[in-house]
Amino acid sequence: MSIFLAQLLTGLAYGMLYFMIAVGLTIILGVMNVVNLAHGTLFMLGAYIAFTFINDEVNFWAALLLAVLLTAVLGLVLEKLLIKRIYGKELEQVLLTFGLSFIIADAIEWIWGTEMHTLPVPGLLSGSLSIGSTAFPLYRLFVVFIGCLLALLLWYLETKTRVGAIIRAGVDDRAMVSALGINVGLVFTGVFAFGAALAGLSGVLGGPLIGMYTGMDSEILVTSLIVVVIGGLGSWKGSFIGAIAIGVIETLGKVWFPSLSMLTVFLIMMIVLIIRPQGLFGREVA
Amino acid sequence: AGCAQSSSTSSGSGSDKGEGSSSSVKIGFILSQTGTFAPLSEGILNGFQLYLDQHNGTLGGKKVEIKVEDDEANPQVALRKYRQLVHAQKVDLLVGPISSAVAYALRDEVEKDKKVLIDANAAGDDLSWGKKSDYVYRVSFSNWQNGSNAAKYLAEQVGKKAVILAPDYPAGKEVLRAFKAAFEAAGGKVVKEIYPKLNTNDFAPYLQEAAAEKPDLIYAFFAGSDGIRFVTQYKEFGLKGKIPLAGSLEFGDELITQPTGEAAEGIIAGINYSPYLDNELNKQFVEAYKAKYGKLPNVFSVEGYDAAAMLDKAITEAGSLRSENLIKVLKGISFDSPRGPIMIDPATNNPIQNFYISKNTLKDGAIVPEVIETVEKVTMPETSPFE
Amino acid sequence: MSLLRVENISKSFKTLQVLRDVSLEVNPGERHVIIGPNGAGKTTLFHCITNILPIDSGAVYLDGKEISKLPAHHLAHLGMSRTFQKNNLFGDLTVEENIHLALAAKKPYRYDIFSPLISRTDIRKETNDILEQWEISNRRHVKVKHLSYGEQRLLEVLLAMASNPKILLLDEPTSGMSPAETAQTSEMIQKLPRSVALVVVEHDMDVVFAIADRITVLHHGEVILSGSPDEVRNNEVVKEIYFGGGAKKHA
Amino acid sequence: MKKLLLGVVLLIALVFAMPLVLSDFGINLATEIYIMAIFAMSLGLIMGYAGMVSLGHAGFFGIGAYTVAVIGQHVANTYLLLLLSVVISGLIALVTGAVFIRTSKFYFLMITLAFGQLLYVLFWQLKPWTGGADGMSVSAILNFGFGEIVSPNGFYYVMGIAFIIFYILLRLFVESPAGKITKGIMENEARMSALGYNVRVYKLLAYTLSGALAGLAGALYAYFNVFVSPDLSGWMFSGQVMVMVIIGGVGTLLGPALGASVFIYLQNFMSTYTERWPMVMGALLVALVLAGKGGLIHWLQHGKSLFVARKRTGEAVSQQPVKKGEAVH
Amino acid sequence: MLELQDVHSYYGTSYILQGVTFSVLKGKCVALLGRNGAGKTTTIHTIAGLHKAKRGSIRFKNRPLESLPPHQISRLGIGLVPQGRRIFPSLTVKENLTMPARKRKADDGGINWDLEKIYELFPVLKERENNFGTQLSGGQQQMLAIGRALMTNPEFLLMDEPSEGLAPVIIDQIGEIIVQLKEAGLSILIVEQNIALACKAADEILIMNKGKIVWSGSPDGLMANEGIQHKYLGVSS
Ligand SMILES: Nc1ncnc2c1ncn2[C@@H]1O[C@H](COP(=O)(O)OP(=O)(O)OP(=O)(O)O)[C@@H](O)[C@H]1O
Ligand SMILES: Nc1ncnc2c1ncn2[C@@H]1O[C@H](COP(=O)(O)OP(=O)(O)OP(=O)(O)O)[C@@H](O)[C@H]1O
Ligand SMILES: [Mg+2]
Ligand SMILES: [Mg+2]
Repeated sequence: MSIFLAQLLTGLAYGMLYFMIAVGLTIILGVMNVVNLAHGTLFMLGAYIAFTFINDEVNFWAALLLAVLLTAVLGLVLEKLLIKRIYGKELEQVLLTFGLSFIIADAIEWIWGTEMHTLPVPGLLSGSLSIGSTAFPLYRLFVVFIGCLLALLLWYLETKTRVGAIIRAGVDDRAMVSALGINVGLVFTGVFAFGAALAGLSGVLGGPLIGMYTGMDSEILVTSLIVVVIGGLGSWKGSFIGAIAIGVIETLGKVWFPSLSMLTVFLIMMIVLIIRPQGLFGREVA
Repeated sequence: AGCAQSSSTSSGSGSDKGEGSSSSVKIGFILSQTGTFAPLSEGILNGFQLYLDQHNGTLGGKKVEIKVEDDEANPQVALRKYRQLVHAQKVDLLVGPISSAVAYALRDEVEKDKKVLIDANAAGDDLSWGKKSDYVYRVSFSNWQNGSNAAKYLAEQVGKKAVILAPDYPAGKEVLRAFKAAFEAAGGKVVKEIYPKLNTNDFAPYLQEAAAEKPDLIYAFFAGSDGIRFVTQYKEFGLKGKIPLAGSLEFGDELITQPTGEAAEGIIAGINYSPYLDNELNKQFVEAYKAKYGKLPNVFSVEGYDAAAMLDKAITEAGSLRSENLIKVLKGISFDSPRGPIMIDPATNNPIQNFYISKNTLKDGAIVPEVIETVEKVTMPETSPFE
Repeated sequence: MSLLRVENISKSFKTLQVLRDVSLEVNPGERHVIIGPNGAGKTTLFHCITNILPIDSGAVYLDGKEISKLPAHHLAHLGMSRTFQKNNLFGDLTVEENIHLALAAKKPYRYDIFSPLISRTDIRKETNDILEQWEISNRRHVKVKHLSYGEQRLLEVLLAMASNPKILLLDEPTSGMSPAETAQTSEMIQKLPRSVALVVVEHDMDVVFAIADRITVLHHGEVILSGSPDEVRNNEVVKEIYFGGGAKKHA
Repeated sequence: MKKLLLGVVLLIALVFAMPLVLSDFGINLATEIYIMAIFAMSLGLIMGYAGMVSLGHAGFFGIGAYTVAVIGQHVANTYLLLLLSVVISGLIALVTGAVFIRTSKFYFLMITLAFGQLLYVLFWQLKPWTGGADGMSVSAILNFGFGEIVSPNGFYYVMGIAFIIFYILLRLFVESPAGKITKGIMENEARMSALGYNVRVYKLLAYTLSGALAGLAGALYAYFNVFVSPDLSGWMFSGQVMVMVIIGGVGTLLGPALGASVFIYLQNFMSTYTERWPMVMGALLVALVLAGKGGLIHWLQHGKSLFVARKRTGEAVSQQPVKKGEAVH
Repeated sequence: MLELQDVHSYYGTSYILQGVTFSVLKGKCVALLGRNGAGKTTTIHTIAGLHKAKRGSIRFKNRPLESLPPHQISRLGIGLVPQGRRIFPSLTVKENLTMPARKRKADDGGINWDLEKIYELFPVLKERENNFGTQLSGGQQQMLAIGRALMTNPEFLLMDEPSEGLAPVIIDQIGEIIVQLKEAGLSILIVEQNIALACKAADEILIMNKGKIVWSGSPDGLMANEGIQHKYLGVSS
């Protein structure tokens, strides 16, 4: 029993990690309708930036802040220079962001080399909680906490501010929104930068768990895409619930159907889409 | 400082005049420079280049020109790159791949084209058994060697009841089957085998499952980022210090112990190389490597270094670049390596080499694999014992 | 026997009931106009008849055959065709290609995957006939998205007509048209052969009274009146809920 | 029709002229490019003419390749093996497509990704038959009844001719009623169904054709490469072929073929010149998007139209349609 | 208040506005009539900044608008009710209204539009406030589009065919609303196909044909001039 509970908790924490990884993409893809294939690379970049600062004896939290800031700035620049030219053109987005991910990933390899690294768990959180006979690392509880915080933040932005509505309207009909007196360009730039910052943030927070290595970007990307799709485009709530579901099912699946573990997430996605072609919480397309 | 190096000619100018003339040798590398295998490729290239630097950019007295191609760890791409190197660039011989799948794909082609391939990393057992080729010589090690060497020591000194883990792919299965056979032959018992998928982010459920068996030890084979995560999470979930962890040579290698740091302490690994090995050649090698690249060499750097050393000797002895002459010399060739004496076993085309049972200890903040025992001349059986 | 029979259909969106027991009969060749305030449920009624929206209860019969559960593409083959309130065309294709697509729907070779569509003489001829009949031959190679609004509305009707339907449902064919185009369209609708029955939703009273044989008034999802144009024109309730002062000139 | 004929003649001339200028290796690469071009055209068909963007198309390629590799151990007849590849991959496309076409756009992309991954894992796990992750050698030998084809030139002509044949077949499909109707469905599905078309039948038809053709490309590839491994069905490969289609030009047939040749060529040679090839490749992709003509084939067409326009006297260059920055409907 | 001086504009190479000049005075309503494709919407878009003029000057309260982006033009106090409504399908009715909401800037005693006032004006919108924009009937969407423009509390309203698809009784209402708005101090430029409505609401009528203003005068003048009606508006007697 206790081992089952421990695994449930593990799954929950893992799901939250999924949510954190995917949340930036959820916003950019689901809400802004931009396919950002560079998401995984921005994730990776966040981790590497923090790594550099931490190696220079900067405190973990300060490094986190700096990494988030820098990825946000990069997101801002990318949007201003490139992304803004291709709103609404999905295939161009695929090509452009794919190209960007190549460039950024290779730059990372150039700057930081090919060796693998990890980020240290910040001292405060390096202990573990003992639950019955097993131990549960504090840092994972912290990830759960941050995941919830992010969800809360998104909920606030969506319901208590106009930003959510502006973005959705901007995707529907950009020109009309600007004719109503809203600087859509600015909002979109901001949102893209926010999405990039979230990618960077999850990179730093995921660093101690996943590590950093060449080629990780595509794994992160696929994972995030799956989370977004299962949840349903345009619904971060869907991503939240979808991510947790994946985390729990995958964790239990590792124990119950070990031979399927290569496929678990794909199977979950397939089943969800067969039953609900627009994802769990996706809006039906008009 | 520790940048990847350029892939162009190794030294000076004028190496391209007189192509195919016997005064120079063109070597094609097929490596995985992008993706998870990138650090391995970098190590191999660095080691090879270092050897060239130390020998005037020559092997067997011939100026060396190297061409490096990225196979993206994909046999299909590798085959295309192979054709390019052999048919368009007309390389004399090949040093290659990281991935065993790529090695198996190349194997038929080199047979057909009669090109010598020095296998600098791919560890698939069958390359020495069922798919052995006269044109493929492994300078690194095989999965069988990696899995079996520490088993006897572990069964006798650590415990009889083991849970074993490895990723669910051919190398993982091959290492564990070798371990299991040797471990049980030495009186141990494997009570559970666990195969997580390759690139598992979260080992927690597996660790919980393994711990539930209450084994005397856990033996694992995880390379790359999987290895780092496994070792870190082993500690995080409170298993470190509770159940002894042992593993294949990866667990004693810089590539993993450096990033994991203290979490890797106490792991017993059967390694074939460490920068701390106490021999003269190694000391020189480590010095030179550090001077050139600003970091410690790892097992892959040595593979590259040895590939060059072996070719140097082979070309000298063969006195020609013709494959027929080279393969005569390569069979049974022996040379000294920073990891100890090496001899290519003519029965398997696989190196006979020493392995070292070592325990990771923390010294001045760095993990050092302290050698406990040397297993001399680990030799692959001539045919597969598993059929 | 009536051609189209709508029997007591109801439709709700969640808690909002949009159609309540709506019944309707259309005879062959009849010009039947449906009017009613905005949001009365006219478009919804069209969607329900053509099974774009599933109905909650009731039934729809065409030629005595129940069609309420048939997929949209079957209806076209049974002789029912419609236009949409919002233009619903193939913007990136030319006028000619739009008409080709509409015509091919009933051709036996519509599943052919080898011989080029434009090598079919019948479809070329029929397309030419349509283009000439409506005097738009000079626009045949223009991409539809570059047509003016009025021309697009016209094409919308032509596509629906192309399959030679027995009954044609038009949803606000003249909305957004200038008086000139409206008059033309109204004329065109009147010129349609009597072999086609029409059900038209329209807010322009000139058009309504010019074409209607019979008018049904829908209000809050209910039929409040169905009768001759004169009956409707003089009905006090209709005046109040629908015509307002704007209908003075018709009254 | 005349245009098709002219195009085909040009293609034939190209295929037969190339060996005159190419080195041995060039011929080899061109052979591979023909196969990839067939594959890219098969994906281009559903992407550009049916609006279905698949990220699992390598799945069918893998099915075709493994059919030749696995069944080819017992069956020697080339015709039979090719037929089997087409039939098996077509059938699988038919069955899975019936489910997948319920989803649209991005969801379709992702469900096909899962499909490709499923096959990838299948080939990986069925080690006794497929050799697992280590892959397997192909023992079947290409023989159309005129003797075994083993020489690079032999392969070159076989694949070149296959490419032309399938280009013609696809061209015919695109111009056929079914092809035109499928394109109409891509533009406006609801309207097509109101016009009386059974929309799902056409989508499924296109998907099945495309899957079968991808399977055939895979089968040819197995003969050519004499080695197959699960990577043939991996999403990376699916992604690559998708990139080929996009850089070549969506909505055309030769575009994807052109994209395939450029992509393969770059992939092959870029790493020779620079270790930083991913960066160069990335920059090229970004530049292509910024240049904003939507695919290489349009550059060719643009070049051609400039040329033609210059030759015509006095006439103004044809009006470019104005592109509105509208969101997709 | 609003002044257009010799405005020319193009779509690609097609020459649409061919020198448009007119002005709208404060508190007045001007109606722009003309056939389909005459260039009315283009005029509106050019003022709102959604389409850039090639040549000519557009001034609002003596400030040039030509080089401003649409959102800044809107913020100067110009509201838009576009042709075809352009309701945001991903927003609910309520969000469609609150998203662009802005407080009134000018302190001229005019109405300060807010959600409540809009609901008062169009009660049906309140009933549907949680429906998505495009789940409304055509006419309801038109009301929403008007409400949405009012929520930006403009001083000047551009209305492009506000009566399209509305029932006669509602068209009457729209006419009354326009009069009300005018009384509240708004200036209005309205494009219409419904001549009756235009004449009822407007102080001045402009007729556009092929990108040029070909006639201007009072509503009564237009009503009296059947020739003009027939020639440019295609009204048959
Ligand atoms: N998908 C939907 N979800 C919820 N409510 C809807 C939906 N579609 C329509 N409605 C509501 O149903 C009612 C009837 O709408 P319908 O479009 O049928 O009206 P209509 O009679 O065609 O009006 P109009 O003349 O303005 O076009 C309206 O109140 C509308 O808000
Ligand atoms: N995006 C565009 N690209 C090319 N031509 C266009 C575009 N938009 C409009 N046009 C053309 O410009 C001309 C004027 O269009 P506009 O929309 O201004 O007319 P309008 O007077 O508003 O007509 P309506 O009464 O039909 O709304 C028309 O001939 C139209 O075809
Ligand atoms: Mg309606
Ligand atoms: Mg207009």
